[in-house]
Amino acid sequence: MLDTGNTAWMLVATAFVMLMTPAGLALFYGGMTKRKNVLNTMGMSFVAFAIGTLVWVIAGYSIAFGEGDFIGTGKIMLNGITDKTLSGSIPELLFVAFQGTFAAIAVAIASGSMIERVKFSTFCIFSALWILVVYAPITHWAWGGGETLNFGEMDFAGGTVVHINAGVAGLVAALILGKRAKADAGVKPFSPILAVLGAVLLWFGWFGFNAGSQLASDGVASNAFLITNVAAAAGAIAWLLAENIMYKTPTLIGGASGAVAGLVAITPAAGSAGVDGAMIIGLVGGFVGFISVNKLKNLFKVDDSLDAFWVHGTVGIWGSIATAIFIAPYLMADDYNMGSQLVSQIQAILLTIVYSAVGTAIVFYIASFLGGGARVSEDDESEGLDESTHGENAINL
Amino acid sequence: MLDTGNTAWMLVATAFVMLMTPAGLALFYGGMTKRKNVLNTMGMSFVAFAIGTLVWVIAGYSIAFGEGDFIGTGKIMLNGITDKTLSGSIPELLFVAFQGTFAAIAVAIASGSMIERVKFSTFCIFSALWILVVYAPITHWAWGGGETLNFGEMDFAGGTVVHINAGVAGLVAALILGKRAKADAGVKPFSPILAVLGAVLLWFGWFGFNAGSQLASDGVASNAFLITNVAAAAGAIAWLLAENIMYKTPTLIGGASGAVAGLVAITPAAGSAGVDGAMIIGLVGGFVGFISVNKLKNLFKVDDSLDAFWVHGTVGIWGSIATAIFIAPYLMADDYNMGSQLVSQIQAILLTIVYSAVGTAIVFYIASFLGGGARVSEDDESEGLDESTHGENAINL
Amino acid sequence: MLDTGNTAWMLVATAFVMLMTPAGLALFYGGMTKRKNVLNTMGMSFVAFAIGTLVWVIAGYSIAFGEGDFIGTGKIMLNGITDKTLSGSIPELLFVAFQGTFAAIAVAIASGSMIERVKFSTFCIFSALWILVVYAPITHWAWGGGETLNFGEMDFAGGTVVHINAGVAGLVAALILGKRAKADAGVKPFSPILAVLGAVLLWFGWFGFNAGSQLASDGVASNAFLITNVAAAAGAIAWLLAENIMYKTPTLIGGASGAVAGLVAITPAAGSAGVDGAMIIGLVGGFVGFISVNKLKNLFKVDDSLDAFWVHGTVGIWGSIATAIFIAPYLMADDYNMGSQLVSQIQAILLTIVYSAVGTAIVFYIASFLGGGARVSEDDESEGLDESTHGENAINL
Amino acid sequence: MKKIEAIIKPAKLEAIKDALAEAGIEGMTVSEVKGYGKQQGHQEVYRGVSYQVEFVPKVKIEIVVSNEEFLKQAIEIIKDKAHTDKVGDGKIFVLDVLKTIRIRTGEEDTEAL
Amino acid sequence: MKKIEAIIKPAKLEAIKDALAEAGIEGMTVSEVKGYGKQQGHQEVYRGVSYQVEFVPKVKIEIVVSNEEFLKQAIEIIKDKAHTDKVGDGKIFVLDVLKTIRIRTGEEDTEAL
Amino acid sequence: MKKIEAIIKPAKLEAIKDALAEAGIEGMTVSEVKGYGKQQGHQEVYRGVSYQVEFVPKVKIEIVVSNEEFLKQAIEIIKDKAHTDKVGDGKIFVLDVLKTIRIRTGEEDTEAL
Ligand SMILES: Nc1ncnc2c1ncn2[C@@H]1O[C@H](COP(=O)(O)OP(=O)(O)O)[C@@H](O)[C@H]1O
Ligand SMILES: Nc1ncnc2c1ncn2[C@@H]1O[C@H](COP(=O)(O)OP(=O)(O)O)[C@@H](O)[C@H]1O
Ligand SMILES: Nc1ncnc2c1ncn2[C@@H]1O[C@H](COP(=O)(O)OP(=O)(O)O)[C@@H](O)[C@H]1O
Repeated sequence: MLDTGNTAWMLVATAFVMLMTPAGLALFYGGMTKRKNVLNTMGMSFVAFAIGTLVWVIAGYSIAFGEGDFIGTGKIMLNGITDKTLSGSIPELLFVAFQGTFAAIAVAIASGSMIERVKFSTFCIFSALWILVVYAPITHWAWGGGETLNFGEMDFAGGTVVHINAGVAGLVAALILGKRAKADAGVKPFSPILAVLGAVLLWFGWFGFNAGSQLASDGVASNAFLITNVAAAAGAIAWLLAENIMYKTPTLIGGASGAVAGLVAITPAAGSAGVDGAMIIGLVGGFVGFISVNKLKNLFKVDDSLDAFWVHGTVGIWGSIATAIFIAPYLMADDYNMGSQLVSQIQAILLTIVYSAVGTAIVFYIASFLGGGARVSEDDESEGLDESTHGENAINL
Repeated sequence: MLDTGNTAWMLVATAFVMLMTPAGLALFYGGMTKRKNVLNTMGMSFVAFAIGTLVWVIAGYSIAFGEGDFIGTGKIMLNGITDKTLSGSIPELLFVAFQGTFAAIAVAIASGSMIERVKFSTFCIFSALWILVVYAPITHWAWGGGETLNFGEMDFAGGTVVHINAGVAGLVAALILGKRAKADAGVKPFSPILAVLGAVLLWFGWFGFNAGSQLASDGVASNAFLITNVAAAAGAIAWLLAENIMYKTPTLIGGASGAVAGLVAITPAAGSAGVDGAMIIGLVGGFVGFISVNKLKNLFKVDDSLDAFWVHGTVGIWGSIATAIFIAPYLMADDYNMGSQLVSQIQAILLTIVYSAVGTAIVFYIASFLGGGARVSEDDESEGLDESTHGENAINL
Repeated sequence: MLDTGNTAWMLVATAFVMLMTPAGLALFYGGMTKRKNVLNTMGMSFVAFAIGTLVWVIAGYSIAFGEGDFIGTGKIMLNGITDKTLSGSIPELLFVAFQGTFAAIAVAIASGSMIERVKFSTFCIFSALWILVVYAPITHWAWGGGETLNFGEMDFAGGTVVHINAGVAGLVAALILGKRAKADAGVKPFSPILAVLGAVLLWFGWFGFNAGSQLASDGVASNAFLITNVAAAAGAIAWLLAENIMYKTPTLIGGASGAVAGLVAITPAAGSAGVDGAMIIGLVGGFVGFISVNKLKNLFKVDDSLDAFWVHGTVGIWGSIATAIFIAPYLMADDYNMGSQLVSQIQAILLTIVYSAVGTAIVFYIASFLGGGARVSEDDESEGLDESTHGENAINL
Repeated sequence: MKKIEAIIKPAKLEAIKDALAEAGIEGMTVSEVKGYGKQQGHQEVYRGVSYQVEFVPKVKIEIVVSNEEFLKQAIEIIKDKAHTDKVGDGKIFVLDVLKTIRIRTGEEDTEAL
Repeated sequence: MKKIEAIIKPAKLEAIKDALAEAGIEGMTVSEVKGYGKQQGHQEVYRGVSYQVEFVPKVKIEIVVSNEEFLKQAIEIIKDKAHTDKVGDGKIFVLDVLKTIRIRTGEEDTEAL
Repeated sequence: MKKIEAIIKPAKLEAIKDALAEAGIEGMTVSEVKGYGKQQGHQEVYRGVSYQVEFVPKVKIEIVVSNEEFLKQAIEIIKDKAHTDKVGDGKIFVLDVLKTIRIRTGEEDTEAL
């Protein structure tokens, strides 16, 4: 039976998650980009949301949540769903909308690895294909009724499905794309103001992401809400402390990145951890993110421009493993076995990494072909994509 | 009986719609203005919300939702309403707040036609009068119990009441005001960043606007939520594609404008269309907006600075007509007759256009008289209204 | 019994209040700061929220809402609370999260008095200590079960607990810190755009703050929502009018400050005033704020940089007194006695002022000692804290 | 060759540019500067504290001309168009230029202008 | 001593700076300017209204050199690196400098450079 | 008439302006520039990538004076106030000015200053 309270919460949670992509991520990424590429970077998040929304209702939802083992079918264009169809205690149409915002943000996260050089048209095509070919199947296995490829992993709100998946996709795309012309020259980020505001909107929206994944306004959702907040705070503090120790300058972009890292880390555990677990998950999450971005990254030669992999990927892996370790007593199943759960988590992580890597590569090549190339011309890159692709200027003083 | 779930949703929906005016519209308009008029433009949305809020509880609500055929009466200063009075399953005080945000955004939309020249004091007076004289009566006829001037039109969330009405008001005010000194010289918009952020906040708030208009958290609200999102996405894509074809540069301001156009188009249909209808309504909506702004507008000599009419007016008309055409089977009345419904829609559109045009003209002349003129001096206009009216500067580097 | 509607509303209300600190206040304060200190100012609100969140769940909540007369105990690390524990009709974990956002914003408000010179590390330590030593006890007396120091005052959403408290704390800290090097030279605020956006996000979040304090989605919450909106609007109009009369330039920062003043004023009265009372409380609140900032302040020699005391303190006092005077008939107890209530209000105000002043002074000295000094060096102050503390630049053009 | 450096009120730039272009002087370089001079800036009040804004936004126009004829013409046009009779109208300075090169073609001096 | 004022396309700044540094010319001052000239700006369309953007973003480089040798070298480098053959490449102006002082040390003229 | 062009550290502007005003030199034009020189900028780390910021923010002051007396005084003041003894204090250049006109009145040369 429809519950108006649960439905009220899910209407809002969906709106919150929506805000994360064309506002939260757009500003977070846009603020960290070079001035001449701010709009293009924001535009990718914006258009990822628009395209994702359409692709999702057309076919993505059917693949992810239709009937079937390896792939779902039967709900193309939401076939058969009316305003009276329920998913648990909320309308299925609302569940469709909620899940659609997850698909959109996943591809938008990956855009962070490709900025300042990828062709806008190619990225648009990539977004549509990636959701259908990579995101929807992985979702189907984790949440949508797939059996063979479901390993019993705990992934409450998308640590594996969204974050590891998107991080890997970004890395692979960046690898295929190649480096930016002056990748090693460093960047003055356009404006930490925008980056912080974006991160805060992500934090805000993440309440919908994590507590919304309970699909009800109850005690578990409240627990998820609280520990999401705690982990974000812990992640921010950890990153700031690490910066302070290593560089003597705690930065705002660092604090913002740390909060995002804490949020990524807690995502799979949002339905099971307690406040003490969340604190550890968040602190370590912030620290893993910091080390990934400041040290690990430099061991590789991939120009993952805004570190989609080095935040969402590595921290996502930490979060997924930590989920099996830090469980609140009051949320732990009586027959819980940490050892076997850890195996499940690792199986799901590996499946996601492999499938996402292969799928993304294929999809990216197809998109490049259809979009007339992967990269903009050297001249356009040096002029900046705001002017060369959009004919616009971030700010006209 | 009060339903806590519905009330929870409506509290939030009201807050969402509130955000649309002093944040969403303020940034959307402010970002598209010349640098020297950014604050004045934002200030008009801000003050429209403040004044609208006060005027609404003092007398607007009584005119719109009081008893009476042509005009409502009896609820001046919310006379007789207590915390226990209900409107359906939610407190009437909440319904008052919700509807008040609609009045405020309507006049703020119209401000977009007048920017860069209208006197701030005159606009303030105009806002108050317009809500009482133009907005409240039209609302009364459509939603408030007026009988003679209600044609049985379908206007779920204000396609006619808010958007066509505001678009026409803007056009008429612009006509009376006259052109800006350098209207044809083109403008460098201050910052597409702000315009996009504003549009995204509008999109976000529109979930409250459209799904909130159901006044309950149920299946119809969920349907409204989903199709609002779909139409916005479709509008954005349509505008970007049109720009790409016509100018080779898909712009961020274009994407933002397209989303707004899609949202305007779906507004009256949010309670009745399905996801396929929403896609068509949104796509065509984006396209109608694009053509209006890029072609139709130039056939007229009115300096509708930010195209309030060319987005809210023309697209609003499309949306209102489309509402009668695209109805989800599961939401269609058994005895639905498209022909007669189309006639109702057109009657309501015409009534709104005529009443709004005449009422706005009268009110605008009165406001100009009381405010000491319609326009700022030529010098002030050329110096910019931020400095000359407010003594402030959008950004001090 | 858990009510899903109430829980839905409180999940959202908590998210709303969260947004107020690292987004609303960060932008409001950041936009009014000198360009070279924007990020540091924003950073203080950001980090206050992160630290506040952690400190709250570790010990703050226990002190504020544990058992005990002068101080609460027994809930360190939320000891004993599970997802099934309720606070009225909502999960206690949600109540913890909701109240935690109040603690964080209180110390963030006080940061406004210290900007452009306080050491970042010192402020971080101060935040943690202040919440434990000053904020949590005051909360315990007002809301948490303290008896001896509860005078029966009406403080629905924190007029005394949050605003007077934070205002006094800011003033005392500013006094100890001393003036900025060029305090009298005036400042060009970095960007009124940010200040307005911040104020609007505060306004938006304040719906959660005030209507959320009912802990239910009912008629009283709806009343609180509506009158919060009315008082904010009235405060904005009052400040703009006063500016217009005194300086001939109604500014956006004035409008924004007026809205905040209106919101501060209505906070303690949100559960009891009617729409007419709210209008008076808001108008006078805006006017008191204006006079405090533009006249009273100059009688003192304390460099309260962003007027935390002159808005939250003085207007908070007005609001607290007004709460006893303007009560809606439908919310007034049958045996209500205004005289004795006024005495209660004044007792609570005085207790808060004295305790906050003394506690803040002690805590600030300790924090300065631990943080290695209260102020940054003169050179760092003149270079700007963005560069000297964070190595970042607000905007790289 | 001579170089004109004119400090003017920002609002006058467009009129000057148009008038110069009409007179056949079609090259110039413009930058935003802040001026300090007899025009004493203005008093501002911000949050109850009043203070003096001493630097006034100005625009600097640089024009290199090849002969006295153009020099005189350009000066006349600037004097005419930038003039408002109010303090702060600005100044015109004339400097000597030893050499001019057009990067695109390598042309020098008069041909380069 | 001579002063070079070169107006160039912004994208060329880095290449010029690197080449000059290599040649031992290690001091310069750079500012953002807007240029008006043969390069006619471009047509833009904004919300259906098309208009001419007449001022083009340019960068101005100022270099003071102590002798003819450096002057020639610097000019050659700028000509070489700023060159794209498209209209709007910019101009080089040379002016005379009477005196140079290094503030830090009080050194004058050649030693100050 | 001579023109002083001084490149200084931004933080020193106010002290210089005040001291000049005291000495009766009340006209100047100021602009924001970026300097490249012995002061090698600084190393920055951003998201784990370290890089060299080579251009340092500076302020350029332009002052035209009518006689040697003022010239000397102005130079002394700038040297005195802009001095920190650390690399990057900046430079003072002196150029010749052929003519000065006050736009408001049409006055020329010495009277125009
Ligand atoms: N001696 C000077 N050297 C350089 N620039 C000057 C000088 N005197 C004035 N200026 C510039 O000219 C502008 C106008 O000068 P000002 O004295 O205010 O008015 P007016 O030119 O009408 O007497 C100043 O803002 C400044 O930019
Ligand atoms: N006479 C001039 N005085 C000062 N600056 C000039 C002059 N002519 C051109 N410039 C500058 O040089 C730039 C390039 O000149 P332009 O005529 O567009 O192209 P080109 O140098 O290729 O002929 C202009 O944008 C302007 O900044
Ligand atoms: N040859 C030059 N031509 C023009 N500007 C110069 C020159 N040399 C230095 N400058 C300017 O002077 C500033 C300071 O010079 P720098 O060499 O860094 O330190 P210092 O003057 O203490 O030796 C530079 O940032 C630059 O703006």
